[in-house]
Amino acid sequence: MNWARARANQALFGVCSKKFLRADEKHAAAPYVTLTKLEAGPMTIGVSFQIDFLRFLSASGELDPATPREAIDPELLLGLYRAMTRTRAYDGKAIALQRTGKLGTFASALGQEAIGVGIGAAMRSEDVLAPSYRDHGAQLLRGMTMVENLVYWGGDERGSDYAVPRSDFPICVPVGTQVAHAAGAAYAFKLRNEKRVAVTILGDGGASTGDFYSALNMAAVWRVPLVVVINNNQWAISTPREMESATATLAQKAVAAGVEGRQVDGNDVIAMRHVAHAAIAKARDGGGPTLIEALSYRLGDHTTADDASRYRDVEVVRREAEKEPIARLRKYLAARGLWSEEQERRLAKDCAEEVERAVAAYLATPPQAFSAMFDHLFAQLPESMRDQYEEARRFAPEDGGHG
Amino acid sequence: MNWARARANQALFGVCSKKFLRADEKHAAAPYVTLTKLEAGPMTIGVSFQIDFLRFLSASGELDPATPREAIDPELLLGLYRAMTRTRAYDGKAIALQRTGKLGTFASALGQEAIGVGIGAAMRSEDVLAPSYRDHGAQLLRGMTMVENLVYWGGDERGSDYAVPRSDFPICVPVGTQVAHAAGAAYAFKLRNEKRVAVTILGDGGASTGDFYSALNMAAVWRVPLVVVINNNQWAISTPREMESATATLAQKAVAAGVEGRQVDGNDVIAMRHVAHAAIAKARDGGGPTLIEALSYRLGDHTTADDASRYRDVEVVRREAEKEPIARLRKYLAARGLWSEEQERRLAKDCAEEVERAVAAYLATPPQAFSAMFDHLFAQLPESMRDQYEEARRFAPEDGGHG
Amino acid sequence: MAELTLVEAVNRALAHALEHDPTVLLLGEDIGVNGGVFRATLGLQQRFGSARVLDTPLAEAAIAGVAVGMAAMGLKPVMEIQFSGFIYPALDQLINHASRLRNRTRGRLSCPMVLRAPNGGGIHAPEHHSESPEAMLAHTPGLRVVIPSSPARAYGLLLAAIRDPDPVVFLEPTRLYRLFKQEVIDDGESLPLDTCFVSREGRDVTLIAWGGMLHEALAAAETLASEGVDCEVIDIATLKPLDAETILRSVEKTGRCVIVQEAARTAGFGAEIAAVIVERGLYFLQAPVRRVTGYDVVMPLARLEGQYLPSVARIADAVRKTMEAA
Amino acid sequence: MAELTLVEAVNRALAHALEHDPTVLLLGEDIGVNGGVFRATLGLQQRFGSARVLDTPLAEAAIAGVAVGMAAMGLKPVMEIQFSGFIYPALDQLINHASRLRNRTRGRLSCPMVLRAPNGGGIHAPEHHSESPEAMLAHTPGLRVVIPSSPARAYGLLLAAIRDPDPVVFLEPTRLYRLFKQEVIDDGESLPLDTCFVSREGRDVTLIAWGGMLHEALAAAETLASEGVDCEVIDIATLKPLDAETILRSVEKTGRCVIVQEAARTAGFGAEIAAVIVERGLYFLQAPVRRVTGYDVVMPLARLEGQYLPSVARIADAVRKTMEAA
Ligand SMILES: Cc1ncc(C[n+]2csc(CCOP(=O)(O)OP(=O)(O)O)c2C)c(N)n1
Ligand SMILES: Cc1ncc(C[n+]2csc(CCOP(=O)(O)OP(=O)(O)O)c2C)c(N)n1
Ligand SMILES: [Mg+2]
Ligand SMILES: [Mg+2]
Repeated sequence: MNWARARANQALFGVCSKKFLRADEKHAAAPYVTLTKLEAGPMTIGVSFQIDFLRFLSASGELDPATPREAIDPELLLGLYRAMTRTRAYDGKAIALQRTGKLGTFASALGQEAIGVGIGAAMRSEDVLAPSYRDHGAQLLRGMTMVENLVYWGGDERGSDYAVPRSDFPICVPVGTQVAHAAGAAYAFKLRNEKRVAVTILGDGGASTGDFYSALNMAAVWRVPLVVVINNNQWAISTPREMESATATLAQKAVAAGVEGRQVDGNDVIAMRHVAHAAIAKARDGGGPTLIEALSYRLGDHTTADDASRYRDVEVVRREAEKEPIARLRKYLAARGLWSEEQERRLAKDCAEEVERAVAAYLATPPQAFSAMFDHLFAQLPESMRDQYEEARRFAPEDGGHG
Repeated sequence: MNWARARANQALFGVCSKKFLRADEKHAAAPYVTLTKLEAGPMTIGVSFQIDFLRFLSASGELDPATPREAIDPELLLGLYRAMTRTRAYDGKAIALQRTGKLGTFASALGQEAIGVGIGAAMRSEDVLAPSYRDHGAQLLRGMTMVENLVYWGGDERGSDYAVPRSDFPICVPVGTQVAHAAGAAYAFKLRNEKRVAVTILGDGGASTGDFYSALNMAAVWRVPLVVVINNNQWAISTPREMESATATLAQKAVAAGVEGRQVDGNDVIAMRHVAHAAIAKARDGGGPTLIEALSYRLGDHTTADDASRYRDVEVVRREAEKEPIARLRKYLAARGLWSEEQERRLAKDCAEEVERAVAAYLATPPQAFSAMFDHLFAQLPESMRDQYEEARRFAPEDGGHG
Repeated sequence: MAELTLVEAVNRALAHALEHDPTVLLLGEDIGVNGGVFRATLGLQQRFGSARVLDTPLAEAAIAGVAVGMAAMGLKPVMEIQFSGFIYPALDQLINHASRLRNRTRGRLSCPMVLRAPNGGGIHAPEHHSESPEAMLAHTPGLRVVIPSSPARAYGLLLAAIRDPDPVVFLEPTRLYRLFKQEVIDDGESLPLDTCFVSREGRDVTLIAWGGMLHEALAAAETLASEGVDCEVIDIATLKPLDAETILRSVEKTGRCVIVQEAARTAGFGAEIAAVIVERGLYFLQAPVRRVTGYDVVMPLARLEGQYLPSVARIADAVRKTMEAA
Repeated sequence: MAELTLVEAVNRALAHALEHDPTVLLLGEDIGVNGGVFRATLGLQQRFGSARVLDTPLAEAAIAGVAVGMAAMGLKPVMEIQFSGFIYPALDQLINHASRLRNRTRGRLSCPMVLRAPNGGGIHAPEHHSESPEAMLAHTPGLRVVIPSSPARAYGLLLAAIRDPDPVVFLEPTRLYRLFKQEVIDDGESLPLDTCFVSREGRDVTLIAWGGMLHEALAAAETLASEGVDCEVIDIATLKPLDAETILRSVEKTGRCVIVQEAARTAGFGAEIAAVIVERGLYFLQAPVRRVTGYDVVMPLARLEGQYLPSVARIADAVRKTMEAA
C-alpha cells in the first residue's frame, strides 16, 4: 500500500486538474524523494529523504575545486561583491540615522548580505520578490532605491511605492505571511503562462509559523513557480534557532510539503546565488517550489529597538563574525587577482557617496499631507468618509500635514 | 557547519530551559533521524530521514509471522474486535436516526473503526484525548457514552459533558485546531510531572492546516508527551488526498517538526494499536511527540449532509471496502479458532440492544431550558447580562424551552 | 429571466463574472467537482476549468493569503470560506494585508479580491457553522462588507463586489440560500455597493436589518400592520461603507427605530447604526433606539438556536415598546 | 510602596501571581531571558524558571491554542502577544475555543487564561504594531476585555484577570508603558473586573475613554476647564462586561457625552457605548453623543500617526460643539 500510494501521489492533480497542471510536470520524479522498498516483513520503509548542504567558498576564502565554472565567472563575482558592499554601507548608515533620531526602527542585515544579494542576483527583473523586513540586500539589487527604503523606515508609506520593481511586494512585517502572497503570485504566473518566478524570504523564526507551512504545502500541490528562502540567522529576536524548531535543519521542512529542500552556506555568496539560481530556473521550467535554508548569523541586534547583549554571548558573535560573507569573498577575489586595495578604496568611496546622496534626498523629502491616509485607502474614497476627511483637514497642522 | 549544527540542535532547550527539560531526554538521538556525512566535495548530505510503514494483518486476514506476540494476545484481539463492532453498530444507527429526522448532521467512521479503537485501546484512562468529529471509535472506548454522542449530534451541549473521560476534550469541529490543545495539555502533564499522555486525531485534510504544523512544531521543541494521529481516510469532504498535499506520505510531515513519523495500515487494528501503544509509551517515558499516519478509507459520505457519489467512483469505494478492518480481523480470529458464528451473532445482538437502549435514552432526554445558553457561559454570569437573561426567559416557549 | 434561489443567484453571478472577465478565478475548499458544500459553485469547474475554479487544500489562512498574492498580480480571486466559523483563520491576511495593500504601496499594488462565506444560523447546522462575524469585518478599514437579503440583491451585489477594485467581504445568509425564489435577470447588471434599500415603506417606526434578519423584520412588520403600526423596513445590504443618509431620512420621518441583528449584541453592527443615529439624528428621535439581537452568549447548538435568534415575536415586542415610549 | 511605570506594574502583578499560584505560567515570544520586547516579564524567567516562564516558537495561533489546552488541564496560562497587530492569528483559537470551552462542555472543562498584548499607537512603532482591536474581542461572547489606563489599574486589573476563572483579554496601552509613574502597592489586591472608574468628576459633559485615550481626555478636560466647561471623565477599564450604570449615571447628570476611541470609527467600541446611551439614557440627552475616533483608514505609519490619533484639540472641539448643541 505504501509505495504504491507514494508513487500514485506523485501524479498530482490527477483527479481534477489534468489539463492545466500536467503539461509541464517533467520534474515529477524529483530525485530528492527516493522511494525504496525494503525486504519483506511487517515493517517496511515507505519513503526516505535527504537534505544536502552546499558550500563552495570556505570561511577562510578557499574555493572548493568542484565548484562549477559558471558560478565563479569574474564579472558575476565582482558584481556580487559590489552589491554586498553597497548593502552593508547602506545598512550601517541607516543604523546611524536611527541612533541620531532621524529614522524609525530599522532591521539590519549585517552579516547576511550574501543571502539577499545571492537571491537578488539570481532573479530576473520580471520575477517577483516578497521580502521580509530584513531583505534590502535583495531589494536594492532589484531596483528599490535607498531613498525608498529610508522613507519607509522613516514612517512614510511612499517608501513602498517602488519606482522600479513595480510588481514586488512591499516589506512584510507579520512574520511568515508573505509566503502565501508569493504562492498566490506564482499561481498567477502559471495561470497566465508567464515564465516568471515568485521568490520569498523569511527567517528561522518565520519557519515556525503555520502560515509558512500551509502556503508552501498549497504551492507544492499546485506546483507553482515559487522559491522560498529561509534566512536562518540563528535568532528570532532573542529566541535561538533550537528553541524555534527541534529539527536538525530547517531545510527539511520541505519534506512536509513534498518539495525539494536544500541547505546552503548563506555566508558563501557563490553557493547562495548558485542554489537560488538553480531553484529559480527549476521553478521557471515548471519544476515547482523549492525551499532553501541559508545558514548565516545575525551579527547585529534584531532591530535598532533591540539590545542583543541581553540574551547572547558577544564571544559567540565575534566568532561568527569571522565567517561573514564579504571578507570571505574579498580574500578569494584578491587571491585570484581580481581585486586590489585600490579597487576596494574606490568602491568604499562610491558606496559612501551614494549613501550620502540617498540620505540627503530622504531628509529633504517633504511630508505627506493629511490626505495621504485617505488617498489610497480605496480606488475611490466612499462618499460616506467625506466628513472624516474634512475633520482630518481641519486639524491638520499648518505646515501641510507633517505630524 | 551542517552536521555540527544538526547535532548541536539535538541538544534542545540547551539555552534556557536546561533544568526543566533535560532530565528525561533519554531519547535524544532518536534513530529515525540519521546524520550522515558523505565524502568531501561542495555538496554533502546534511541529514536523511526514513518513514517506515507497518502492517501485521493483511487485507485478507493473514498475519505476518514477524508480528510481536503481545500484539496478538487473544483477549486483546477479542476486545478490539468487540469495540470495532460496537462502534459500527452505533455508527449505522446514528446515520439512520439522521435520515429519519431524529438527529442532526452526523460524521460516520465507517471503515475507519480500527483507527479509533486502536488508539482508544492504547491509551490509559488518565491520558487525554483531543478528538475530531469522527472519533467516536476512540471516544466510546474511553467511556463516552452513545447517549452523550447522540445528544451532541442532536444539537445539545450536554453531549460534551462526558461523565467518564472527564478530562477529554470535546469533539473539535474547526479542523486542525485540536492539535494545539493536546500539545498544551501535554505541556501541563510534563510541568506537573504527571505520567500522562495527550493524544489527538485529525484528518488528511487537517494535515494541510498551519495549526497542525505549528502546534506539532511547538510540541517537538518542548518535547511534551503528545501523540498526533492522522486518520488518512483519503478524502477531505470531496478533496482527494493528493490535492491536499504533494507528499508521498503524510507521516513525513513529522520531519518538519523533527519528530518521529510512522505510517501504519489503519485498517489493521493490530498494527494500529501496536503503533499507537508504542508512541504513547515513548511519550510517557519522556521521548516526546510522535506523528502517526493511519492509512484507511472513508467508506461513507463525509457526513450525513454530504453525497459522496457526486465526486468519487463507487467502484473504487467498493474495492476499498474489501480492505475494511472488521472483516479482516474476524477472518483471522476465526482462522485462529478464537471466534465463532455463534459469538458473532451474540455480539451483534448485544451491540444492537445497547444501541437501542442508547437511542431510547437519547430520545427521552428532556430539552434544556432557555437558561442553558447563559448558565455555563462564565463561572458566574455578569450582572450586566441580567436583562438579556430576562428577555430570553420572557420569550422562552411554554414547554420550558425546547426550541 | 428565471426564478432563482439565493444560492442559484450567487452561482449565476459567479458564472457571469468568470465568463466576462478572464482575470476572475474562484478558489476554496470543495468548490470544484463538488460545487461547494452549498452548491454555490455548481458546474463552474466543469465549465471554466480547474485552473480558474480551484479546489484548495484545507487551510483558510493560506487561501486568503494566496488570494492576496493573486490579486496583487492582477487577478480577481473570489475565495470561498466554507462556513462562517472558519473565517477567523483568514482574518490575519484580510486585516493585515488585503485591506491595506493599496494604501501601503500608495496604489502601486492593489487587492481586488472577494471573500465569500455563508453567514448566520437558522439551519440547525453543527457547531461553528452559524456565526455572524460581520461587525469585526466592518470595523476593519479598507474592507467593504456586503450582506444580501434576496436572490436579486445577491446577484447584483456580488457582481458589484467582484468588479470593485478593492477587497470586499460578501456574506451570504445561510438560511436564505434556499428559503425562497425570486425573478433574477441574469444580464450582468450590478447593484450599487453604497446604498441601503428601503424594503417596505412606513410611517411609524423604522425597522433596520440585514441578511437573514430582514425577513424576520418584514414578517414582524406584517404582524404589526394588523395592529395598526406602520413599519418602514430598511435592508442595510452594504454595511461598509454605510449609507447613513437613507437611515437618517427614514428616522426623520418615523421618529422611532428598532435595529435587528442576529450577531451577539455587544459591539455588533447594530451598535454602529445606533451610534450614527444618536450622533446625527438625535433630534428626530421620539423614543429610545432599541436593538433586538442575538444574546451575548455562544451561539447555541441546534436545539436552542431558535431561542437565540431574534424572532418575529421579539422584534414585534420591541417595536410595541418603542411605539409606547414618550 | 513604589513608584512604578505601567509596564513595571504589569511585571509586579505577574510576579505576584506566579509566586502565589503554582498553576500560573507565562508563555510568549521572547518573554524569557529577554524579558519581553517591552520588558513586561523582565526577570521572571530567572526567578520562576523556564518551565513557568516559557519562550515559545514564533506562532501566535499555536500559542493561543496551547494556552487553551493548558487552561483546560488546570493551569492558568498568561500568554503574551508581542504586538497588537499579531493578535489576529490568535483570534481563531480565542473565538472558536477559549471563549467557548466552558459553555460547550457545560462546565466540565474551562479556560482560565489571559491574553496580554500591547494595544494602540502613539510610539512611532513600525507597521502592524499600533492596532486597537478591542472591539472585535468585546464582540466575542465568553471573553472579558480589559484595558488599564494607569500603573495602579494595570496592577489590580491584571491580578483580577489572572484570578478570573474564564478567559480575559488584557490590552496594555503601549503609549502608557513608560509615560508616567504612579504609587502602586504590591499587595496582591485586585480591582473589580466589572466597573468603570470615574477619573474626574464634572457637571457639564461626560467624556468617556479607555486606555491611552483616557489621558487625552483628561488633558482635554483641563483645557476645557479653563474655558469654564466642567468635564466628567470616565475610564471604561473593563469593556466587557460593560458597567453601563456608571456611564448612565454620569450622562443623567451632565446630559451630554463625548466618546473618545483610538480605533477606527466604524463598529468600534465607542459605538456600543453610544448605543447603550441611546437605548437606556435617551431622555437624559441634551445634545448628540459625539465620537472622537481614529479615522476609518489604515493606521498610518509613524509620520502621520499624530494626525490619525484623537488629539486634545479634536476632543476639545467635539466637547465645545456638544456644549453648543440645543
Ligand atoms: C506574526 C508575527 N509575530 C511576531 C512578530 C514580532 N517579531 C518581529 S521579527 C520577530 C522575529 C523574527 O525572527 P526570524 O523569523 O528569525 O527573522 P529575523 O528577524 O531573524 O530575520 C518577531 C517575533 C511579527 N513581526 N510577526
Ligand atoms: C478550519 C476548518 N475549515 C473547514 C471546515 C469544514 N470541514 C469540515 S470537515 C472538512 C474536511 C476535513 O477532512 P479531513 O481532515 O480529511 O477529515 P475527515 O473529515 O476526512 O475525517 C472540512 C473542510 C472545518 N470544519 N474547519
Ligand atoms: Mg532569524
Ligand atoms: Mg479525511
